Amino acid sequence: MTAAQAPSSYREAIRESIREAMRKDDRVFLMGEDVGRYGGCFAVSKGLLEEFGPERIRDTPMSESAFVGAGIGAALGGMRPIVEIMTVNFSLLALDQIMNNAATFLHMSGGQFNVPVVIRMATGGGRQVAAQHSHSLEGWFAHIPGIRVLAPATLEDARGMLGTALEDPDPVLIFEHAGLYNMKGQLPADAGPVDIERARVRRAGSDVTIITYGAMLWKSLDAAQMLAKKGIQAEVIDLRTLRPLDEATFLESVGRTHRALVVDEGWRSGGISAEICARIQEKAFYELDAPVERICGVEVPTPYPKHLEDASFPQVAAIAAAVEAMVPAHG
Amino acid sequence: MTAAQAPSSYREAIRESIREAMRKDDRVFLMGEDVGRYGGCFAVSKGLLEEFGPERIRDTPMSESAFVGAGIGAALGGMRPIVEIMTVNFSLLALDQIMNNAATFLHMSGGQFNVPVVIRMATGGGRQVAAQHSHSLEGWFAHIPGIRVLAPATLEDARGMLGTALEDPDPVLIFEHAGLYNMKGQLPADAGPVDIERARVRRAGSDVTIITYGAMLWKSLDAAQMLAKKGIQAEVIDLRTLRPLDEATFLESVGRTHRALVVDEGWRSGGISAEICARIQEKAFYELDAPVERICGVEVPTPYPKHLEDASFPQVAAIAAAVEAMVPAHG
Amino acid sequence: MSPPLEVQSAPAVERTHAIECLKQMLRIRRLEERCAELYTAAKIRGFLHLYNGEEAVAVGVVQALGPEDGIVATYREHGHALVRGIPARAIMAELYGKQEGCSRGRGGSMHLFDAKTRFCGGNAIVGGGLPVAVGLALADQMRGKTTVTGCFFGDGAVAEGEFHESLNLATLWRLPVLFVCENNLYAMGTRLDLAQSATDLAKKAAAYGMAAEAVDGMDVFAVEAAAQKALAAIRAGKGPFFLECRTYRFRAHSMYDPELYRAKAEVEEWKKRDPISNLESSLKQQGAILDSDLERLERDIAAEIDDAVAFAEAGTWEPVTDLERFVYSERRPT
Amino acid sequence: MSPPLEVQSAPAVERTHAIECLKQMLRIRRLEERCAELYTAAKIRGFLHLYNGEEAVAVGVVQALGPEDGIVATYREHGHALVRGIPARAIMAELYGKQEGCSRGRGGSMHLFDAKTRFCGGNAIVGGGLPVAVGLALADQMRGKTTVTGCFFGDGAVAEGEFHESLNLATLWRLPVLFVCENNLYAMGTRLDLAQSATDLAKKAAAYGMAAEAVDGMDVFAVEAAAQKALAAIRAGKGPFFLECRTYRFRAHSMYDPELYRAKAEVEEWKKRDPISNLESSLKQQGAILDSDLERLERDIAAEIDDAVAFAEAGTWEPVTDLERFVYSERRPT
Ligand SMILES: Cc1ncc(C[n+]2csc(CCOP(=O)(O)OP(=O)(O)O)c2C)c(N)n1
Ligand SMILES: Cc1ncc(C[n+]2csc(CCOP(=O)(O)OP(=O)(O)O)c2C)c(N)n1
Ligand SMILES: [Mg+2]
Ligand SMILES: [Mg+2]
Repeated sequence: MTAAQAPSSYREAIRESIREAMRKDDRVFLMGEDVGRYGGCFAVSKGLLEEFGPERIRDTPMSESAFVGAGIGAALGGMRPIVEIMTVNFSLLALDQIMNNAATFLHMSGGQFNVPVVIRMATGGGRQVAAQHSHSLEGWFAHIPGIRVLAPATLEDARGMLGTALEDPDPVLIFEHAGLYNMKGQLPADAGPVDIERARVRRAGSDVTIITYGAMLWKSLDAAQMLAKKGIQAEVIDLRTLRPLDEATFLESVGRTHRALVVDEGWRSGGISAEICARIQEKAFYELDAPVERICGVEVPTPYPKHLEDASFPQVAAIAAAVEAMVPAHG
Repeated sequence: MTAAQAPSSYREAIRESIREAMRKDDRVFLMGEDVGRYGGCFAVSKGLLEEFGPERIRDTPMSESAFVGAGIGAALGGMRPIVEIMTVNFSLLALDQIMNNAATFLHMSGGQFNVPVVIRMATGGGRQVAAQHSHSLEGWFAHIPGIRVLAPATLEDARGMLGTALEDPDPVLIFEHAGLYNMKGQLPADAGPVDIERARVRRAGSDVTIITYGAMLWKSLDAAQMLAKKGIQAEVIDLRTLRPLDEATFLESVGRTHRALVVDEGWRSGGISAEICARIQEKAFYELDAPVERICGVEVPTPYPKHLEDASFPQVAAIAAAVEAMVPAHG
Repeated sequence: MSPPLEVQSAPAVERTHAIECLKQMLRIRRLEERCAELYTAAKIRGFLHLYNGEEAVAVGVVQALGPEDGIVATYREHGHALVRGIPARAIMAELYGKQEGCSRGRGGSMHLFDAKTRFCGGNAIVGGGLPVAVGLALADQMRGKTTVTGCFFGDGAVAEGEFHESLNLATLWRLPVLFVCENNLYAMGTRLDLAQSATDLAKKAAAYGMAAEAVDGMDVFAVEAAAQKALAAIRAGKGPFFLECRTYRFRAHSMYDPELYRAKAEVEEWKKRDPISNLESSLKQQGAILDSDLERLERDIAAEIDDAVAFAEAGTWEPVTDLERFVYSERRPT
Repeated sequence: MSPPLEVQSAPAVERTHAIECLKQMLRIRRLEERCAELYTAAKIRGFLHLYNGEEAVAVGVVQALGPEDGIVATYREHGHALVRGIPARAIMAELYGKQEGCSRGRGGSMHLFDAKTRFCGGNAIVGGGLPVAVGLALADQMRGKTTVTGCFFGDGAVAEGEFHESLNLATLWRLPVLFVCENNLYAMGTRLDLAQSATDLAKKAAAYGMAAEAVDGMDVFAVEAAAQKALAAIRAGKGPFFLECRTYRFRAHSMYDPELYRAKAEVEEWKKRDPISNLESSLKQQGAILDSDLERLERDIAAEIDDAVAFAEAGTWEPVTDLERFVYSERRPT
């Protein structure tokens, strides 16, 4: 770490990015349930109401469809809205607006109406909030042509992705993992926008490629560390952007390691993990020494008790074990 | 065809299955937009209002969330509702009810409350109805644990799946392809329930396995016929049930043919096609002589003009060409 | 169901303006009659929803809007687009799916778009346009403009959750939206009283604290006067306004509809209130228009439509290689 | 915002019934106070939403329901479950996540379920329970029963589209639903007047043509009387009824809430209207209850809760091998 680094957290990094965007461009505003007076359900926007006032930090009624649609309309009208949906669990109520309006207007209008809206929401489980509050549905959104889907896993990305997203002429969805908000770390004082085009190799390795994103990045890195003690060098790739997928980065890696494991908190069948498996076998089939494996969420509505919840999500030991089973005997 | 066969259509087959179910069990009723007086937006329920009356053939207001949720509640209350959502395009408005209520109640309640609701809807494109009306989202629903997802492609299945679904203690979604309603054929006079557990080999072949469902079955069979003229024998599998997937049937086939092509009208990235690729390479990797390929919908909001719409969906020639490129030179 | 309103007394209307209104309604009517023929001839495909009988609503409201105002419409929007100033040529080419169409041919009948006139689309998800209209108005409000967004939707949309959420949000934030409910008594085959527990839709809107009024949607001047009053209130900062226009569609819901759900006699009864023939007779009676004027009008309109059809016929197909354009914007930040 | 109602005159209440009401409210209060402690002790995890201050609503309404009636509740449903007759043991074990819990431990605080008492769940999607309640009532109606579904939700839910769709459908079909709006003036940190353009919620419901009434939710007898009246009307076939109970939550929204959005003084003002201490004083004043009675009551309740906690502590974890049970039903057609 250099001297120019300052302590921060995932939550604060996002808050800073909102603050910076709002200072820089008065077309930017934040709207969502409890973003103002309450300070945001995850305290992301705490303090912003005081700085920017209720015109630009807008508490909305509980009307996911209306305020997401209003964000789309405001973007058409020349603003640069940041719409916060508290969590992905409630995004289903706004999915029609995202799918049928945000994602289609540009194409349906023959290129006339682009929709520069940014929609942020928390995703993921692991906090014992049970079946209706633990979804990981970013893979669904990654199925929709016309939108971009981002998933910051690091402080740097939490800080930098929003600014880049706001420059984008098209709808961008940002999935912040609820389990990461408290993650602490250091950020350069001048941290700013980051690219949203490329995946990133978070750990170099030669024996196997682990492909993941969001909170699972950290479990994968922990597993890689365990594996290193056993002499297995796992390369860990953070996808960062789920749509469009940067396949070049993971295909290149698999070309070197010849083995791949996808780690995804979402349900297995029909998850984003399936797409990654499909792409690798389609485009690097002859590089593969073994099938691409997946460690995913177990296909159950998430149970409340910790031991069952833990069992329903990918854990470090399971990731490490899966890699060990894939990689030939080593010493 | 035996003498006991009678002419029918996909539409009539479904109508007959509803009629039979309603005659047999007075807990069964049909509810949805325009199912009664209008006769159903695809004329599926034409005539049923006259036979069963407005109590059991219920026209609803345009309130997808409320009437789908009401179907869930009515199922909890001991009825056997058939809820019709006009098309999958509007199902997004009811997705919260399906995901967070229908699919979770049994698990969240520790096994106490099962939800025997059947939800039918039309899916698919190909009728020049443009970007908001041409979705194929059954793959999304196939991601949800707790529900079953059916996709009848034949008259027999259109006739038989509903009855079986109504016997099921859990939520079943049936996706009827809008392009098939006019399909004509013969049905045995005593046609009735069919199994909903297994995929079916619709054409035997030894060179390649084409895995598909719904309207794409017919394009795949046409392609197989073209290929046969060139000496390539394609086996064509109709998945029939998208959740849970009957992987045994397609894995067995791939074990014989060593090559597989998935044909899916839905968008490619993150579609159900990806899951099938993933499963095959996971479980039959060493059987594969080539990567599993996909022919899918192009990732664009569906355009209106016929030439562009055609270009955005899988077509017979493209399916045949993909197979030809996969299968080694033949004579 | 509430009884149709008495024809409201409209402010004295200038003769030239009256004729202009007649002309606009006739342009819609004749254009759509041609559309129906072209549909039968398979030149137009997909869904086609005609507006016959309801022309007074689009003409009355759209004429009252200013050039900077925005419009969000439904799949039944040919009339609105035409009155708004999208050339008949561009509309017809769109219905043909030609790239000279106002949406480059990609949208078709249900998705007419035009940036120049802030025509933000026909929307084919019932209720789906309302939140977008609220957002457009929010942008205008935040940018300090006095523009208004005109948002059209049918009686069926009133049952959708998005109606409720949008009306509440617009009223809560006092946004400049003119909500225009085209109450034609049916949502496809579902009669209003089979869809709504309370059928007085203006009253429903008033329950949000929004200014609301019902008007005879078969009388173009009544609609126009009400729209002008509403727009003045909105521009004065009084928040959104709900205008229920009581009207009727003379033809089927779409080209597929066998109309099992309503009696022929009911349709005939309403046809007596045809906004076009009634205005014609009234103008003729008052001597404001002669048969020869009318003939000329019809000839001009026929010429315009012939020209539009010729334009559409001569139009070109977007190359298939362009299919994937406009999924994302072509100009991206560097 | 509308001013709190004057305490309504309730029908003369029997002494034993009054004491029973007090006891039920106290059971909820004490149970939840213990929950808060257990949350701090990390015995209970996830989200925990307490009902302190609102007990009169659950007690007044649930007592008025019959044994065959159904209930659909929210994530703030401990009180409803307890009064409905789910044993404190089963509730506490559920909050611990033990398989002896009323949902086998799988649901936790937000998802108490009990088939025996037709308690169809706490639902954690705001507004998500309303359509389900409508459907339950539809089933009852179609099966010729005279049972009613009691559906609880907060003021926040009123802004959701599902509220609108459900109220319309229930009224249109005259379904036996008692909609109970627990208006505690806030949805998390959003005050009613910042969420609703019109804050008189009962009036909003009346706009659907539904019978509707607002009642002092801090007065258990007023709530009970209103619920009884409403239920009688519903059972007589008059369709659904909307009961707005004006109440207040004394504690945070959930265990994570720093309560930045409201003044301490406002909370203190409302605490003067505590339904429990007010009923206690009134009963004492009237000599209907002695300090010793009260002490015994508290002792009994403490014992019940101690027992519940001991039961939960002694409860067992469902084996991990059972994780995938109950995704689908175990008995399937053959
Ligand atoms: C959300 C949704 N549900 C269903 C449909 C199918 N549909 C198209 S138009 C229509 C009726 C709409 O009626 P109304 O709003 O009164 O408009 P009108 O057609 O009478 O102008 C229906 C049910 C749809 N497009 N969107
Ligand atoms: C659809 C949806 N959006 C957002 C949330 C997050 N959330 C949980 S409770 C709540 C406030 C609900 O307020 P209200 O309905 O008044 O009930 P109260 O908590 O006051 O009892 C919010 C916003 C949710 N659970 N569901
Ligand atoms: Mg209508
Ligand atoms: Mg509240």
